Amino acid sequence: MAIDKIVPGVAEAVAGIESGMTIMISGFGFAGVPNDLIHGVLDLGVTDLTVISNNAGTGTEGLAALMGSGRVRRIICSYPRSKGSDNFDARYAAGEIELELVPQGTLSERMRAAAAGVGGFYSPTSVGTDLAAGKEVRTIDGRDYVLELPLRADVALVQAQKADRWGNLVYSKAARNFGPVMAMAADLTIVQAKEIVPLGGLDPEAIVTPSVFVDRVVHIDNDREWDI
Amino acid sequence: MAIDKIVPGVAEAVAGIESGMTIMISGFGFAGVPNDLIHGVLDLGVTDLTVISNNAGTGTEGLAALMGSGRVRRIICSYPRSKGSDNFDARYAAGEIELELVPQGTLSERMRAAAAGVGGFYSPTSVGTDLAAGKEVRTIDGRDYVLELPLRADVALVQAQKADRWGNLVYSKAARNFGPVMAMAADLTIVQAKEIVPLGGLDPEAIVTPSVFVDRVVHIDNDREWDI
Amino acid sequence: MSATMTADAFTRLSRRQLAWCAAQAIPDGSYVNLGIGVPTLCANVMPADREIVLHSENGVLGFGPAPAAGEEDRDLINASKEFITMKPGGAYFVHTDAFVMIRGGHLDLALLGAFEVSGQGDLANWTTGDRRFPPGVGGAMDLAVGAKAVWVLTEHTTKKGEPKIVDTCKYPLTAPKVVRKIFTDLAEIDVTPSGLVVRAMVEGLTLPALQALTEPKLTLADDCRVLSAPAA
Amino acid sequence: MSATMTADAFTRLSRRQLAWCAAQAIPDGSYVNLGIGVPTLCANVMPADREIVLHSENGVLGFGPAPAAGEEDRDLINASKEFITMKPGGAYFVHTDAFVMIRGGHLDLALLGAFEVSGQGDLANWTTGDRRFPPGVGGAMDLAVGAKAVWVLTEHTTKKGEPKIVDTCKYPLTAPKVVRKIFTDLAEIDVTPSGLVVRAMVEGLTLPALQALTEPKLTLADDCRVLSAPAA
Repeated sequence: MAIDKIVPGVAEAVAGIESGMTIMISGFGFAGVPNDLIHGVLDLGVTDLTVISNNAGTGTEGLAALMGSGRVRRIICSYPRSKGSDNFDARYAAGEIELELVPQGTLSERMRAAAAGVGGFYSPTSVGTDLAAGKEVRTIDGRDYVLELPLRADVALVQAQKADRWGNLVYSKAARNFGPVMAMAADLTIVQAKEIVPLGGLDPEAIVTPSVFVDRVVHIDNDREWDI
Repeated sequence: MAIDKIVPGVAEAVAGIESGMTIMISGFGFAGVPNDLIHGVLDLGVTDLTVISNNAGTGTEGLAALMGSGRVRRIICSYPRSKGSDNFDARYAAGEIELELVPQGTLSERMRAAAAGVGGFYSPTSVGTDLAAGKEVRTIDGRDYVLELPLRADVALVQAQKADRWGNLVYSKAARNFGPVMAMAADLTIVQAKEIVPLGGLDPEAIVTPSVFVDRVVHIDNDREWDI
Repeated sequence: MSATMTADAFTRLSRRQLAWCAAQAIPDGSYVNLGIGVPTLCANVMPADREIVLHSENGVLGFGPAPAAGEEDRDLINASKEFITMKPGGAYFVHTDAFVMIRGGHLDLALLGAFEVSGQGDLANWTTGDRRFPPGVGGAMDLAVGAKAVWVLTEHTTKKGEPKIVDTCKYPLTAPKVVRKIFTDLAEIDVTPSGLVVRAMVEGLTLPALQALTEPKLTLADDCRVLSAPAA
Repeated sequence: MSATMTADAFTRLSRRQLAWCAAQAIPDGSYVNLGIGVPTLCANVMPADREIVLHSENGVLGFGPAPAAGEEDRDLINASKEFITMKPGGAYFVHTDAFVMIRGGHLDLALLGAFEVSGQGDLANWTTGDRRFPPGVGGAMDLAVGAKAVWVLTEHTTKKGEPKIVDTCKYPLTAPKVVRKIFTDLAEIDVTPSGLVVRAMVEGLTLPALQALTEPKLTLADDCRVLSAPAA
């Protein structure tokens, strides 16, 4: 029997996502955001979500729609505020959303730790700042570090350029960003890919996310211009 | 002025390597070993070296020649003994070489920690075994881990398939192995590449080692069959 | 009762047959690491009607059997440094990522060799402690703690006929309590919370005869099968 | 003495001119991260006779200036989410590797914006502490501790005319003691163990006038230059 991770539509892709879950969402600014999957999650009606993403969305759709929906209890990110992040800004000002601000490198390194089975790591970033408050500080070889813990998720929503039926992925330019590390760090990795290629259609030297990290792939080839 | 990391020959590539240095050498078994650079180091006559490599060499040339030379004080590796590792085996039996045996995943993860500025990390590997002797054990989220420290080197010798003048690299199949992580973890990264391509000749989506990690590249296109 | 006394009543599997038996037990769609030794032989005897994705710690996923003579590529080898081939859908990656897959719990199964396995699933396969020979741990400790399940593939006894399945490992451990299943040249044995359960034995072998070659107490599964494989 | 008193004697650089001055000071062959704000403008005004490799924390190395109108690619942006182009020799990689480069000390230089810089090189650029606005740290803390050198590019004073170069930062720190050089719309200033040294000032500006806009004591370099840039 053949391995086939391709599902027919967004509904099948996001099936099983439940209220209370922690969801990683790929993207940096407007590049690489899995907008169709995000709206699939909104359509599910689940609430009390924790979202892990670099930004908090701009405009009215995608991540911003999720932030404005009242379904997100908490966001873990490095840079929530941008021109157009009104949905998040309003929820934050009203005290309706919890923010865990994490330095950007720490954010992806914590994801990688979860992906790699690492129990924690000592980071030089944020030492001596408010973001190190309450964290263990340790001097190693003459330099101070803070202890950072793994950041995992129940689900990762990832946008990719091409995928095959095993779930091998390649990305497009700077839209790669957090996709590969989020794909590794979640229990269930769901991908929207602009193109599906036959098995063997991706160069094995150039595959960025090997299939072992991917659970479901949905083909989304529309070129809708999202308000993000 | 143009960035040009390409040097004319092996002698220029290994210039400046000194006695007492720690040297990473890429390769797994006979795949991806920078044999020409190793012999360049032998020709330098430097001694008291610490070598970090997955294996300890087989046959009479390359890593095995280095092991047999008496110039290596210490080797840090995961799997020194193989069919044909006579040079190492003899030095080891005679107590003439110090061995630090490191689990293979810990070996590359420690290199990556050095490359990433991580001060240390908690690993699940080797807990409850002799290889964890003397190491800090810590329980995080109900699981036991040992503290592992970064592994850096003064020099990395790396074999690659293609390079450009900035030092961008791609590899060939399983000859990739430790090359990319060693290239990141050493102060001076020296590469022998089978092919030099013009700048822009490598697909930016498929570059494995971005140029920032590479210091020198030498073109070695001979197809000599090494006794390794 | 000694090994010699029962030697005529049954035939041990060859290494290739042992690998075949283990390979047939791997669920369809699994991601599986093949360790050094007997496990790497499995790549040559995988069931044709399943897609099983093979992983090697030197940075290869989705590899196939050994190449035909003359088709070897020196850049394409497995963890045992044997030549392999690549299947469509396979990928190459840096060694570090190979171990993200291993330690991070992304592989369904690791097949490993063993010097000794205990009745509790303790594994010893990296050193005999003999100072005359360098030890070699390779990826064994990472695989033992990182894969979702660990099966051991090994001869049932040492060359001297002594049990390799023991009450307590006398060699230094690779990892405690990790082995779930043992394939030997005589039997398929599950390591369960209530002890070792024999799921299959080679034709002609009896439980007492197998027990004589095994230290921990064995229990016969109700549906114990005959362990057999095509002639190599 | 106030900012207003000296306002007629000199002309402040535009943001683009400020970026130009900093860009001309980058050594040939450097690997340089351009932070959010004024620093990202540098990509458009790099010296044509040098090869300088630009890094962006979203996984891009070797990028070039903004594209011509109509040539924008929504998958190709910098840390400020502005459109960029790619140069031959550039590479894309996962975000994690972008930060291996940053934290691991592989970048020669990071150009960062600032709310405040202290005379000791303390940097504050991630939050004003005002609870009405969400803070945003981005990659600033990683860059501040990871790059081999940090230069700050900022207006010399706030919109209200208050010094941004201060004795002690009142905003929460991004990192202590990391800034080596400050480019403002008025001057180029080195942060040295013996204090702030003015390397260049805009035409018509005097040290007393600059000091009036700066909290820590300034010293004039013996070879202090005129800071000037082509009209934007």
